[in-house]
Amino acid sequence: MVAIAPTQLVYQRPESLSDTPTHYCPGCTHGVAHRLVAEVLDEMNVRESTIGVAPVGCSVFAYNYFDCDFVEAAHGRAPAMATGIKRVLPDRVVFTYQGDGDLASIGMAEIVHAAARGENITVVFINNAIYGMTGGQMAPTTLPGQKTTSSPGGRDVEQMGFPIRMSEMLSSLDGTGYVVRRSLHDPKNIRLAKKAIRLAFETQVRGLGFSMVELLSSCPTNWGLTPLEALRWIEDHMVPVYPLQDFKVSPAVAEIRV
Amino acid sequence: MVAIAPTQLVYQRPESLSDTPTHYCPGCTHGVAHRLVAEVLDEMNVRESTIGVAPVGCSVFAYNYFDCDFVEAAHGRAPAMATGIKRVLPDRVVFTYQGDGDLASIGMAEIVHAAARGENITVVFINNAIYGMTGGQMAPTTLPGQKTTSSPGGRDVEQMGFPIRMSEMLSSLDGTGYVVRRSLHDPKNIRLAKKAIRLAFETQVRGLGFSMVELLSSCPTNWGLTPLEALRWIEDHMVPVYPLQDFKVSPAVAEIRV
Amino acid sequence: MARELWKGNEAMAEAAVRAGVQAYFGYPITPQTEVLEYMSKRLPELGRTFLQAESELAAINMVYGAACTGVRVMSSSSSPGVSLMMEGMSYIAGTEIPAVLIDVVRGGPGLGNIAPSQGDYNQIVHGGGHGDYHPIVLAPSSVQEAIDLTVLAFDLAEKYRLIVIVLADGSIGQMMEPAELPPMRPLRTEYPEWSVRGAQGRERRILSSIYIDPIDEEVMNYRLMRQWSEIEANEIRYKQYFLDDAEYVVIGFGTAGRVALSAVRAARAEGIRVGLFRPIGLSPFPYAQIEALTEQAKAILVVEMNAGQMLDDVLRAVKGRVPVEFYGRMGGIMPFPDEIEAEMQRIIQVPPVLNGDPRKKWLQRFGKVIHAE
Amino acid sequence: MARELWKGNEAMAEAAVRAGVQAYFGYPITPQTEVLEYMSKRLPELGRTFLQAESELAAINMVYGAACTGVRVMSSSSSPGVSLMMEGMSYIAGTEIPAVLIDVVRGGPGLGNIAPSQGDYNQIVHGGGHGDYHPIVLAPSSVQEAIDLTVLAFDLAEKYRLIVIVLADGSIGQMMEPAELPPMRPLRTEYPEWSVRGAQGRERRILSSIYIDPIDEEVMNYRLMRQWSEIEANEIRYKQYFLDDAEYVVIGFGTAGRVALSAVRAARAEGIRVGLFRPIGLSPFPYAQIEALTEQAKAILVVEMNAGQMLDDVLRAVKGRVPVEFYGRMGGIMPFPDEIEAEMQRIIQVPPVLNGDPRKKWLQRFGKVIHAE
Amino acid sequence: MQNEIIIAGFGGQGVLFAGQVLAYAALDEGREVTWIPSYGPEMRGGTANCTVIISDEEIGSPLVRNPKAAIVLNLPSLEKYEPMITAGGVLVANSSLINRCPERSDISTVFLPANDIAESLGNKRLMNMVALGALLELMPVLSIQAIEKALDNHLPERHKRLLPVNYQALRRGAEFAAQQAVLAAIA
Amino acid sequence: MQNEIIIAGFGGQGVLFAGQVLAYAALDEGREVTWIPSYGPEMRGGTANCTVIISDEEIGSPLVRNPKAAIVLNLPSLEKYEPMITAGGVLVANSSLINRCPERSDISTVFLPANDIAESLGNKRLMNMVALGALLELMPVLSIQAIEKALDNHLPERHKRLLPVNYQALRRGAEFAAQQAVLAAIA
Amino acid sequence: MPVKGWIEVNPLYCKGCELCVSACPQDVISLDMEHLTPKGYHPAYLVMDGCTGCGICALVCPEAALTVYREVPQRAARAVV
Amino acid sequence: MPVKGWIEVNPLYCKGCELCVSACPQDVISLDMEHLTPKGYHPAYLVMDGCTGCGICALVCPEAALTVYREVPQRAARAVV
Ligand SMILES: Cc1ncc(C[n+]2csc(CCOP(=O)(O)OP(=O)(O)O)c2C)c(N)n1
Ligand SMILES: Cc1ncc(C[n+]2csc(CCOP(=O)(O)OP(=O)(O)O)c2C)c(N)n1
Ligand code: SF4
Ligand code: SF4
Ligand code: SF4
Ligand code: SF4
Repeated sequence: MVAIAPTQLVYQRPESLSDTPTHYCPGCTHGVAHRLVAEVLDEMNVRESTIGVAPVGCSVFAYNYFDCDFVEAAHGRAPAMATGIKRVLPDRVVFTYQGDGDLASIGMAEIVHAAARGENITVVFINNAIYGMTGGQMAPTTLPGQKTTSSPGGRDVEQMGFPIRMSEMLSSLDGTGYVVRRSLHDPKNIRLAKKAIRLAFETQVRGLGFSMVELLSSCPTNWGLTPLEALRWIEDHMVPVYPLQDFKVSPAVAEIRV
Repeated sequence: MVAIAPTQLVYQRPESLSDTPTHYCPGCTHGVAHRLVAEVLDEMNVRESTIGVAPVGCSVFAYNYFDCDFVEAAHGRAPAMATGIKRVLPDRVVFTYQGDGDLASIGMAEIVHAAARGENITVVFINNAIYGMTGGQMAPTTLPGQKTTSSPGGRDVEQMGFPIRMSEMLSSLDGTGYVVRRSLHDPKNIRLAKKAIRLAFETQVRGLGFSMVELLSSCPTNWGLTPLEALRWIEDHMVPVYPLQDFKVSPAVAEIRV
Repeated sequence: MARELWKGNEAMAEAAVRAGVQAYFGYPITPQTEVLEYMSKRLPELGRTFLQAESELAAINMVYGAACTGVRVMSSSSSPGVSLMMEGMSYIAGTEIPAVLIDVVRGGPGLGNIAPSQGDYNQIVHGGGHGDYHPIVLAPSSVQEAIDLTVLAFDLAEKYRLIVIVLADGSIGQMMEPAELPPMRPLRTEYPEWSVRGAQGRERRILSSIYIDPIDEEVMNYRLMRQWSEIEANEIRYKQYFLDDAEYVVIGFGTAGRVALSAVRAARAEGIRVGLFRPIGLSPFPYAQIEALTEQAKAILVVEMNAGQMLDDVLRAVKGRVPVEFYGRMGGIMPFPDEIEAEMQRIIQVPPVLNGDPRKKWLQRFGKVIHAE
Repeated sequence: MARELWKGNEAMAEAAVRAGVQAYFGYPITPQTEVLEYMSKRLPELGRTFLQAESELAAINMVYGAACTGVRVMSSSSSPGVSLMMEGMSYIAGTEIPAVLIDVVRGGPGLGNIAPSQGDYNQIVHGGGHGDYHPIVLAPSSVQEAIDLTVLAFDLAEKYRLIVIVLADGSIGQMMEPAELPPMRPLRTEYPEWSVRGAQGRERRILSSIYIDPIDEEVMNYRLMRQWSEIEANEIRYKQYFLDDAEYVVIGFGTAGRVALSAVRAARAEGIRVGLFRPIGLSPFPYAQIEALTEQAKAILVVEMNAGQMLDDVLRAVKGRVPVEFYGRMGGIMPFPDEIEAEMQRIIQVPPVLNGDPRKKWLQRFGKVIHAE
Repeated sequence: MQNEIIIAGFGGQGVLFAGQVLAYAALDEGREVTWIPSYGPEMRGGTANCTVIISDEEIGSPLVRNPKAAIVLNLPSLEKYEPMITAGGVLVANSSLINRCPERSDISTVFLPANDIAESLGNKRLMNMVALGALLELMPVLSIQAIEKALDNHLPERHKRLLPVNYQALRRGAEFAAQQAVLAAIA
Repeated sequence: MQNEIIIAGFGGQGVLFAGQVLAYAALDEGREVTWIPSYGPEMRGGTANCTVIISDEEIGSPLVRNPKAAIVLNLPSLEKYEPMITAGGVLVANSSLINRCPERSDISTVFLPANDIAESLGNKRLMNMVALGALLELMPVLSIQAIEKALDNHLPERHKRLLPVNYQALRRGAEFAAQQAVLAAIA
Repeated sequence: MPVKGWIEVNPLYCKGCELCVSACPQDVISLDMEHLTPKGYHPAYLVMDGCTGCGICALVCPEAALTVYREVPQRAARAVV
Repeated sequence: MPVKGWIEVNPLYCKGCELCVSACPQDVISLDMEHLTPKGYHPAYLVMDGCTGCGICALVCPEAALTVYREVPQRAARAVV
């Protein structure tokens, strides 16, 4: 008889993902963000006590892809809805998953106040510099000069305003415990993004205040690029405008070891 | 016949104030803020080209007290309304006058986006740490521990959130040209406040972007203090939490000489 | 419990507490603010959730979130604030979860003023956000009724998984009257099978108002409409005064209804055979009951604190069978009983005709009343 | 100008441009986004104002501000976005200034879906924010009509100083049809005597919706109501098809109306004497015209892409004189002509009775149509 | 049998509280009662008023155009409400702040220096109780005792020590009204 | 006289554009026409379709349950629309992506390898024009020339250079359909 | 010898808040308990000589109720004339 | 001698976006032009030997379509067993 070399499982689809295939365009890094969140829920073993809040945006169907309880918020109001849930169920893990139109445009008041209140929720903020679901209009995060279907001549900052750096802005609020920006454009950054997501959820379970991870993400479809080109575009054009940094790590959070 | 010593007019009521007496409580520094704005409109000789936007709050009737064109906005939406006006009349001077509930609570999205867009408007922001008109409920700017009719036990920051420092937060946005905080609690600070208001309007007429002057102001009625005590309270309790500083003076604005 | 003197707003707040409200989210606005202020003191005492939201828009979405967990939750506001809740209300309806809202109506449109009004009837009863759904709407005319209907609101909201709105007005909110509160109900410890509280040892649950395939949306809409037919059958509420032998019928809800009661009493004292029909439930609306009144009534007088919003629903019920006349005060003015009595006298002296639009006729007369011309 | 193939949304946008719209403020939402996208390209070319607002809430308040300066200004959105505009609309009404809004309705309630629907009828025609006021509402059924009504909307808004809403649906917005655009009108150079543009050598002007004293608010409300009576007299719009000898009448607006037209033609081809009444103005509503139809009609069939919202207004007009039946599709589904024709056949075979609620009867039948039970 | 009383004056003169005391007393006596205030910002500086209706049956309108009685603590209130009172009704006017006499002869009137009497009791905030006492003398819808009981039951703890002087105020008002009535009779 | 055509396939197969070309041609010919697409996110990845109605009088419903003709470029579309076509109608199916034959015998059918023909022309995106050509052969609601004129008038400038090959595609489709018809006749 | 100044208080606006009273460096302003303004407040007034016309009262007045004058010292006067 | 590894691609999820293809350090993944997934995409697959089971493909895969295995070197193996 022949000796069979024992094998080891290096990676498999996380349990916290349901087995529904996503509707995202091929190569869209929304999927990577989903996967990382699911891996963290697995590692922290909180899937059964987690409630997710989906936004209105391409990730509107996020609730189909995670294997935990989920609600679907009105456009921009996810932080308010999450607040309502967390206030009556303080021992549950509550997170919102929001795009840049949802969080930084129509939902500005709700995210700022959730942060200022130090709501003990975690926000996964997908910054893809565009409105994906509605077909590529300008977002508050659209880069200067970037052409979109509602800034056909390119974003003229004098007329259409300047990109809003949400992480920088929110980190000025006392209620925030952990606010950082990461990117999903290559393996190294994906690893860092996952660490950050883990820390954000740890911040919440320890009751250390509002936590948010802003993720630079791709929209190949509306950027008119291939998935690979889109990753390059993040690196070449978005990272310079949206530096990958820790903007707020409260002392208590800094002590967390995972 | 006797020689009469010639006399000199040291101060008189500014022309840009109408002759309607205000409805403000005795000693409320809303009135001082009104007066300073009116003096600046006089000095810059822009009364006839100025359009004011009144908020919903104790200053809801501001339009009665200024002798210039005025509109009355929905609660918190003054910056949006001002944007609508300024965009079609770019050569007019457009300012909003807003309280802390109006600007920092319900109107958060509109003020942040007006600032991010670099809307060429001037915002006079009255921070009195409370909702005056509705009878003294908690504002986003209410101090930690401060008792209000909706935080009867004092503001518990863990439950009700932390004071929001609007000037600090907005100054992180690229669209802002001039963002400072001043106070109305004594002659020296009133003089500094007026200088700031002047500079804010100068910023606008030069098209240098969004300008805002945050003014620490009294609410003797809802603080339950005499007008004089209320001024002390600003100095002793508000100034430490809301430092009187320049948070954003764009290079171009820094060069303005008046 | 003994009768005590209660201010309407505080009475409704305490009634909600007794009914087991677990969380309140709201924003100050006159003439409703006492509800929020009362809750800010009372709920923390009881270890329940009070939060002053950054706006009505946030408040209704916080209510939406909390309601998804299966607890009893509410907000309260007044006209402009309620307008900001329309999207959220539509989402709650589309998600088929229970919630309670108190609207203490003030004069409008726009910022208007803070005086008592019934100008939100259309927005609350007929409008109320986009899409096909109906909220249940209850209109108290006294502090006691405000208490009873607030408690009922929570029960109905839960029974039918929809929004129930208590439509009061500034005078109900600000008035003090003797009233009795129900005993304190225990908070629920078991939660509905749809509630989202974490998938502990069970399949995950999703609460959403999306039905991206119109086929599914239509089935959902159909479900809502079937349920609404059931509600129309079971949840009609009204009160009748002196109607047995009435030849003339006054119809008014809430404060307008109780003011009309004084007028009807005065007219009865003069031997006029007039009665009062006061709808308590505005949605569903007592169409059948009003239609039935057309068999005894020579004429119907509708009285409202608006420009005739419920009037249209009364006209639908009356089907042109008897003359309908209208008398309203607008913009925050409460009618005095003598105004309504005068209208009755007028109707008796000059019997009204069937044709013509009651609102237009009223406007003709009304110009003089307010010296607008 | 020659006929060209236009997509409804872009046609309405260009029509607004031709009508002299000076500024557009809006926010993306399917199925309306092409209006915004078109404006983002077109208006800057012309040196006019386009701004993508941070939300519909901001957009309507930007419109409010711009409207105060006396220029022609508009926004556009779809159901959930329109719900967020309710407070702003009430303020605009309370300030008595002109503004135009296009609502390209989608399936609801809540997030629902993006398919064509008429589910906003109640919110737009009857609801529409707090307080006593009415917007003028125009409902196109083709791209050409969408163009014509958009232009008309600006003229009416200005004439009466109120909000005019063009109530379209997803299919009107997305469909392409040949249509002709009006010539470009010059932008206005003179501004109304109420407009706020700086008190240059004149008394200051104030635009506000506050009337803190109910007496004043009532006078203002009265003014609005008097004006509305005038509008009810002057601004009734509808189109009639094959009605001269019709024994059966179908009533439907917008897309439902044009689908009904196909059904009516088919029925006529089979010799059935049926006609179509298509309201174009939904507010004010053609009550008198519909009441008049009861003299010739054996029965009326109301067809909508909702659960029977206009139906209630038809019932008010019909006053129970002839049987009314209802057929609706909900949640974003467009009926096919054959469904409506089948309903007509049914009505002819089994003449409907007067009593009973048409909506309930429909629900009974409809359950089978969608296999919901 | 229904009695309507309007109490009006400057904000801060305690008109709302005086009305509430009446309402509490009526409640304790098992009567039907409504109390409805003017509310909102116009109270700031401006005038305040409340309407109290006491009845034996369910009360309809909480407002009436023509009340049976009115307590007016300042001039604007006198001018607004004197003409409204039903014939045979009662008017209590505060001569301390009103520099002209009431005019109507078809109602019984007390014109008393409420502030001065209150100050003589060492606390001018008691003027509302003085006026209330005077009203009840002319319109015994409730007994002074009932009002005292109401005060006892409903005055916030921190003010309980003021009970005796509140009683005094009521009685002084009543006495003054009684005397004036006598004088009126003699004259 | 009204003709309804449904064109359906994967997003990206150019079904919406093919419909628009038909509509433009109808417009240029002075006919009444409506073009209505399926719209929204479901287009992402999923299938797209549009309905074109060409008529001589004002068009009522822009949608019909039973169209006179259908062009189906993938299997799901075949399954959805084949049963819908009115008897005597026309079906054009893309055999390049559909691995089963159409079943109905009461309609005239063309089963043509649109992708392959297009690729043979050097550009597989032309498959929609190939199919359109085939349709018009069996249902001459508009002439090929009219379509060519429409392409000429409405193809965006940057694509004008592709006009000739588009014409070719139309004709190749038409020819294929003609042959198949002949074969069918013989068989 | 200090400049001589004086103030006028407009009773239409003054609400007797006393902010000018406490702000006045010369301590020469106080409320007039003898009179009531149309709005029912005791207005501020100059109780005694000593006003230098520094204008600080006007600076703190929330109602813009104050007008401040100053006698021009002779030298300056010429300049003025 | 490098560790030996391999991947499984779940055709239910793979959308042929090629991100794994370009991320693979060993360059051993490519799209399978012979097959279509149920959703109509060409799925990724292992074209040749050389996969070390590093898992980078799985790290970049937006669809979590990949499972990665590795043969345990004998020493380690004992540890595992
Ligand atoms: C009130 C409201 N306004 C607008 C919309 C339309 N809408 C849906 S998603 C979206 C923006 C999505 O962009 P983003 O948040 O950046 O997410 P992405 O799609 O890019 O992931 C908009 C405007 C809506 N559904 N509701
Ligand atoms: C939509 C809406 N919500 C609430 C209100 C009630 N309201 C009026 S003013 C106000 C707050 C005023 O406080 P602030 O802005 O701080 O101004 P202040 O009165 O203190 O000067 C509120 C909540 C309203 N008018 N409209
Ligand atoms: S549109 Fe953009 S953001 Fe949306 S799924 Fe496609 S690639 Fe992702
Ligand atoms: S309530 Fe406060 S803020 Fe308002 S006027 Fe009075 S003192 Fe000023
Ligand atoms: S500061 Fe002005 S308002 Fe106050 S007392 Fe002096 S003058 Fe009067
Ligand atoms: S990255 Fe994932 S989805 Fe993309 S090709 Fe590789 S396995 Fe398929």
